Amino acid sequence: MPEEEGLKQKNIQEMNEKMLSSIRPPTGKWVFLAVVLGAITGWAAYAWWVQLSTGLVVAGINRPVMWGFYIINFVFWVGLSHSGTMVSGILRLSKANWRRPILRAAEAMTVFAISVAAMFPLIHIGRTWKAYYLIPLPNSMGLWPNFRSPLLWDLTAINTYILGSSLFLFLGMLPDLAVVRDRSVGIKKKIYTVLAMGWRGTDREWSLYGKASTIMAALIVPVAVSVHSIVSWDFAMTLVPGWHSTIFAPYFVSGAMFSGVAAVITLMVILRKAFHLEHHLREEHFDNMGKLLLVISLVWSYLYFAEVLTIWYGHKPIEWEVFIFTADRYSFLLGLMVLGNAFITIPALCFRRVRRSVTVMLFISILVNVCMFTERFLIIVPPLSHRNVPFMWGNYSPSWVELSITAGALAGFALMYTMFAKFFPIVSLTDVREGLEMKKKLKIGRSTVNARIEGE
Amino acid sequence: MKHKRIIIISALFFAAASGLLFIYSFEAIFYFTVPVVERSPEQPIAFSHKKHAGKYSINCLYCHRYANISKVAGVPDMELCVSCHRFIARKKPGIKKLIGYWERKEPVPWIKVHDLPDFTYFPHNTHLRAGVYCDSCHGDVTTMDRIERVSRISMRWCLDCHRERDVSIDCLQCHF
Amino acid sequence: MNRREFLQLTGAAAAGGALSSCTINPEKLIPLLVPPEDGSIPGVADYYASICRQCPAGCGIIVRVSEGRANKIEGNPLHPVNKGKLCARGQAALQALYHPDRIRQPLKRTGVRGSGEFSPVSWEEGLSLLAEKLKGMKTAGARKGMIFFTPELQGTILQLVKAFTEHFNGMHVPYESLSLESHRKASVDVYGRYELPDYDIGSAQYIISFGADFLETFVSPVRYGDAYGRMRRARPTVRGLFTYAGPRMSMTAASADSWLPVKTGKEGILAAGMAGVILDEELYDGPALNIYGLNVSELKAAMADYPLKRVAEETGLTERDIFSASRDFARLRPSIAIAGDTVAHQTNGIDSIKAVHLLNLLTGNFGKQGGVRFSPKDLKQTASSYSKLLDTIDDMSGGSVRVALFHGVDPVYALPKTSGFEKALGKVPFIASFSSFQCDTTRQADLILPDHTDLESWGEVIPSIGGDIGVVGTVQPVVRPVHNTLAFPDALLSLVKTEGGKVPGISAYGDYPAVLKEHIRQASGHKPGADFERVWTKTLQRGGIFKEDSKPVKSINRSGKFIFTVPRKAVFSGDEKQFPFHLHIYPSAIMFDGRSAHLPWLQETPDPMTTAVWGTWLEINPKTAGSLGITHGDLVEVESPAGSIRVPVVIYPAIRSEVMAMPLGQGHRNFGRYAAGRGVNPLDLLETVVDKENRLPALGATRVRIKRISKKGGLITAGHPDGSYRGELLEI
Amino acid sequence: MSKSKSNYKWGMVIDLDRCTGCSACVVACQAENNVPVVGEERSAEGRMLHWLRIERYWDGEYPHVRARFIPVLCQQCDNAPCEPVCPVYASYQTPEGLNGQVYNRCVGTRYCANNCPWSVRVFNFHEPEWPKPLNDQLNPDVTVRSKGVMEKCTFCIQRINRGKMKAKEEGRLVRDDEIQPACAQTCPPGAIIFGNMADKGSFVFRLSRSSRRFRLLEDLGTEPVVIYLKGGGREGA
Repeated sequence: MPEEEGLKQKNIQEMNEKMLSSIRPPTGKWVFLAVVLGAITGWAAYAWWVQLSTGLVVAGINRPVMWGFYIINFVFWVGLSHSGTMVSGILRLSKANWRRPILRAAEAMTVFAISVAAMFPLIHIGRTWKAYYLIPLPNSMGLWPNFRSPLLWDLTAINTYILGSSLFLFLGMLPDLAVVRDRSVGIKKKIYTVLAMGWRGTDREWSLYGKASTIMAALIVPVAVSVHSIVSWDFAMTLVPGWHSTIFAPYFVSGAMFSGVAAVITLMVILRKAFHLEHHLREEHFDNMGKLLLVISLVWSYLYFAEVLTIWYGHKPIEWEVFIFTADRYSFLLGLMVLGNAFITIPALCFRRVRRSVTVMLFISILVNVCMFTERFLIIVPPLSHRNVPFMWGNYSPSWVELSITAGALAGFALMYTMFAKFFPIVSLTDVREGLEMKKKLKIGRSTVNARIEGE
Repeated sequence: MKHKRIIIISALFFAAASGLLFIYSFEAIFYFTVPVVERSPEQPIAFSHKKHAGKYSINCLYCHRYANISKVAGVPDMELCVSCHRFIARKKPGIKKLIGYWERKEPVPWIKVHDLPDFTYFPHNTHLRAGVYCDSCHGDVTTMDRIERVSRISMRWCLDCHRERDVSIDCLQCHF
Repeated sequence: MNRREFLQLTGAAAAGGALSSCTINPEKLIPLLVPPEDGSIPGVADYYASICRQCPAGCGIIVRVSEGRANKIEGNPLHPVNKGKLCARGQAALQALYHPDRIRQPLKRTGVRGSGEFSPVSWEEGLSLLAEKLKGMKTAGARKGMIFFTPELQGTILQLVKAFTEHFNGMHVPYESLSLESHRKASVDVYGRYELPDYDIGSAQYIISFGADFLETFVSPVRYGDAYGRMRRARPTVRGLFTYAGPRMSMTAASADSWLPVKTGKEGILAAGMAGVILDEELYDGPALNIYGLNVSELKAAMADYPLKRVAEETGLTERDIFSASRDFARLRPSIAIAGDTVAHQTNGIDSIKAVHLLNLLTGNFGKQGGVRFSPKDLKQTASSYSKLLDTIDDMSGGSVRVALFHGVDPVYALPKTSGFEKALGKVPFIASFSSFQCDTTRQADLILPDHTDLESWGEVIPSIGGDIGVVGTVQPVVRPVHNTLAFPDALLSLVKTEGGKVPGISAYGDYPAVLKEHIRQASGHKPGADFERVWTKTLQRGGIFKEDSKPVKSINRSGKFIFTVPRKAVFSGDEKQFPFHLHIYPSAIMFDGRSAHLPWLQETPDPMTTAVWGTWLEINPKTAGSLGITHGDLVEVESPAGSIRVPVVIYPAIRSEVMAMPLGQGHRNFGRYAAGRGVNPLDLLETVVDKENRLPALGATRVRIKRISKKGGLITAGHPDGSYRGELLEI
Repeated sequence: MSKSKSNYKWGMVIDLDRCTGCSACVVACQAENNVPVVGEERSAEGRMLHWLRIERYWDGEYPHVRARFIPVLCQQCDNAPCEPVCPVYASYQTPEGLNGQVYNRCVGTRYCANNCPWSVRVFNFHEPEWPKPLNDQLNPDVTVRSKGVMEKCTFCIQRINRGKMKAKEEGRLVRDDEIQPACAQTCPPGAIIFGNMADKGSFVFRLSRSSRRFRLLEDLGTEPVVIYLKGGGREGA
């Protein structure tokens, strides 16, 4: 028995070592990656500065297309932020054990994606330096913001989501931070000591931790749903033909989950490769995620079909005009979206072999997010281009500033992620080990049973 | 039990701190970019309202002659100053300076104390007619040697007065 | 003229507050030195009446002035021509005053001609330089040593210019690029009157316009616009009807109830055909014809070769359309037939205009309410003559002209390239311009003596129509001169004075404002004195002398008989086989003939029909465009026998398939930052004279062919090209 | 923002039978309201700032083609879609029935512009420019808008305020025809009529009862106060 115990200790040590491999001192490669990403982000910051100093004239927006790439990006990143909620929240609640290795990565993604998303309204508005007008603060003007505006709901929802998801991430990381604290020295130790908040790993702490995690998971899911519903209401509450639709809230939520889950799959592939987690992220994990993606893809396709069907059947002249315009001017993008989100993804994911192939899953997951970006473009730009007054119809194409900032958002996100992975345990030690413990066989009488009866 | 409390308190503290930081970063930008005009700047000529309006009881409208007929109160023209000071107190250094300006045909570059943003329409005549007299906003200038801003000219300050007197607080009344 | 000289800015009310006023530094309060002499109050706007000089219509304006700056031009409600209304061009005149590229002081050429290299000189130097050049003129004794180009002038300025040219032994050449010469000539033949007929559109019940764009550019658009509104809706029971005949649907035509797309150059035949129908159907006003000295049988005989069928064939219209238009015209009286620029600018223009006027005579609409009217007395004005202008060009290239002076005209721009004006000008040893802007002609000048703009100067304007003799509009300066410029008449007076000469009847009064005042005194019939001073102030306040009680002319006093003939065939430059399309050049509704192209407001005002801004375009019928493989916005090359230009295409559904239209107004090589190098000038495609017999300008007598060049024409339209066909989505 | 019932309810009638499309109103508006000129490049990008535009629609095919003009400006809806969406109350309903736009409050979300079915709201994509001395022309009664701010037709609020102030001084209500926005003042054929809809005797009110009346995009239910009168056609009485 002592031998076994020793072996176990050694295994755990090894495992900890492996799991925390990401926070070893930075290598040249890592520095190079960070510099490249930083440069792109810096370029985007310069582009933003150009926009701030000369005005939105440097962006492609015009009359009538007053919203463009910034709002597309905003919706896209809010959508991506559903990854963490989906994996940790929903899967935790549904007790899917295979979630464990990717949990932390997904939660971090949520925080960073929503932070990136929150930047876009600031970039988007004409007078960024007056953005504080939106915040309900007592001020020298004696004025409050307008609570009837969906944008204010948006502001509230996004802030709640940022706060909630950060807490969620932090809470889940506590035990791991304690592990890191115990393993580090010097100034680092001090910082991790503060961050770990005196976690000692007593039974009581674990029990509270478990309860808190479940409560947070249960709380974050409705917040996530509300966030994306509210984002959709930014559009649906208007009179713009093609936006004014009751289906928008569920449609956006499904779209957000769709891109969120796809992003998690992409992330799984990257993490698996980067941190050699082949042992923990196995084919069955991809299989499961594939099934999830399939279901959401079906839901999304159904909602899109319902939306288009209504427009076609109702045939209200201006709404039909918007659809025809979309299909005509943006036929390539529309085709791409429908193929990528439905006609390729759905049949492909029906096959077990596809779901279990890491390469194909990577391809599909990236395709889905490209198509979801396209979808947001098609939702926002064509209806604005062809609004009620035909004389004022117009066109939109992004400028270098908008493209730079879009690229910068992606790079900035990746940079934040890279930094995070360097300083925090990117694989949740706690959850993985909990999962391992649960998998152990216990001898009860003559029979051997699982430590905990749960589906994987 | 203790740890639980610590966790909760710390979490709340972090949340509150980050939220406030977010909010006050904007407020800070606002604070540092608003026009900062000195409340009582030194003028090119040490003109004393205390002497003119106080000691000699010259009516405000004698110099600020447009206040009751125009949106601007009007700075007195140089001729008006000189018309008296050609004879009065000629020896004083301030008056010498004034005469100097006059002889060079140069206007005195007074420094504005009460400065409203350009997007605010404030008609002096309407306020005078409604019985809001000079001292309501400019304070008791008869006691001021150097003119000083006594009221905080902010929108809420305007609104408070408008509400009190039950006049329109429609935005387009002043901003258009 | 020191009325507002003391007006200085009050810092307390700087014009146009900026929204982003993040000034850390305290603002200054700059007091006035002395109070404004005219009693104007800072912060309270003053209004000054004056006259718009953007086109010859002569509308009355009121200029709002705050703190010594003019900031809005409005119509003068007292002025009988425009009754308080004003068009886009008139309002934009304000930008000429404050234009950033105005000539700010006298300039002397330093580089080669046309290089635009000038150096500033003082007024004394500038004037003495010109005086020196003019000195020789008088002694030389040779005629036409000096030529003075101006627009059509009136009143005291005309007197002054005439006296000036006579004094220096020169010749005065008035020139309007949209010449009304043909109209005047036809008017003399038909009515025996040299001035332009005025149409009482407001009281008419039926109007037919033959290419007269009276709502946009023709003669007095604001007056007619006001009348049009009354014609449609001011009467409780009658809604006046309006038909337009012309190859292109102009903005005016768009307001018509029906449009007759008559072939180019056949408008006169249409009018004659309508007259024929009226004669055949006996719908004419017999007694009136007797008074006018017309004989029905003679008229019928003149129409013998033109039965309705032939008229329909030639004009490209259906017999039914012509018939119903004729019947409506004769029955819905009072009715008016108006001939416009499209008709006048054909080689058979005069004939066609006469044919149109015949319609007015047939229905007895002369001198009536709701008909054709004339002012009671001839106006003192010189009209331009194209033929005289062409002779001048010959003189110039012949080398006999030694000094050329320009004021208010830009013939280098406004004459066809083939006229050789620019080349001839090159042979003139000394060129001086009084222009406020570096227009294409002024760019060639050796000396520029910039005039005040209209809002800074004194003057008088007798409106081109609606001008019952009582109407004399007074132009007064509404602001102090913005730059170091000198009033043109004062410059002339001082030149004469330098010579030691005297202008009869003018020099006695000193400067020009005094001359004007004296002239107004005479026109008002007052004796000098305090009484007149009051009248003078009142006249300035009202913007002129308006006597509306004068009665219109009722009788025709032509010397000979009006012999009607069906208009002859129009002649075109270019062979029909080689050049299959007609080029239809029209004055732009926004830019007019190009004199307003330097004003940014107008450049950015969408053309009403095409919604195009900041450029020129070519209008093509969709079917023609389809057959040529041309789409909206394509760049095409338009080629005529005289030259070729490249221009973007606008698909225009309301134009005959064999006609292509282009607006005047753009294509200035200079003329300030907003106009220079923008668009093309369609005049480059024209021959100077198409028909050797009548030597009249003919904007519409050129044939062209076109070739597609590329997709990128650089066309900018305010309206979406597809959207503007989708009115049904709006349910208007 | 007070709920008190006002004596004024500003309204406009545009008679399409009189409108000739001459664009005098377009320039009048630009001159009165300090609307900047954006230049060729910006115009090509669709960033013109006209508060009032003349829309021209082609109808039919040659030779039976018609061109219809319709001046479109802010419809000052009673139930305006631009108002509730503004997060900072820069766009709001005044007691006199105008859709106010407070420039100094606007942060430039451009939400109102998206939600305006008439696309009459314009956005300052860049700082307006008036090369000197063109800036001397600016109307001192109207704020110059900086970059990043929405703007739109105000029915010439500066004239309305001036007129009301004058009437108040004289202790009466504003007379019919006393206040005229720049477009109505200049319109040569008199197609634009402005006035007080709350005064049942006003010209604008009587005209608005015409059988030819219609409102642009009326089916959206936003209750515009700009009322058009149908025009054209021999039959169109």
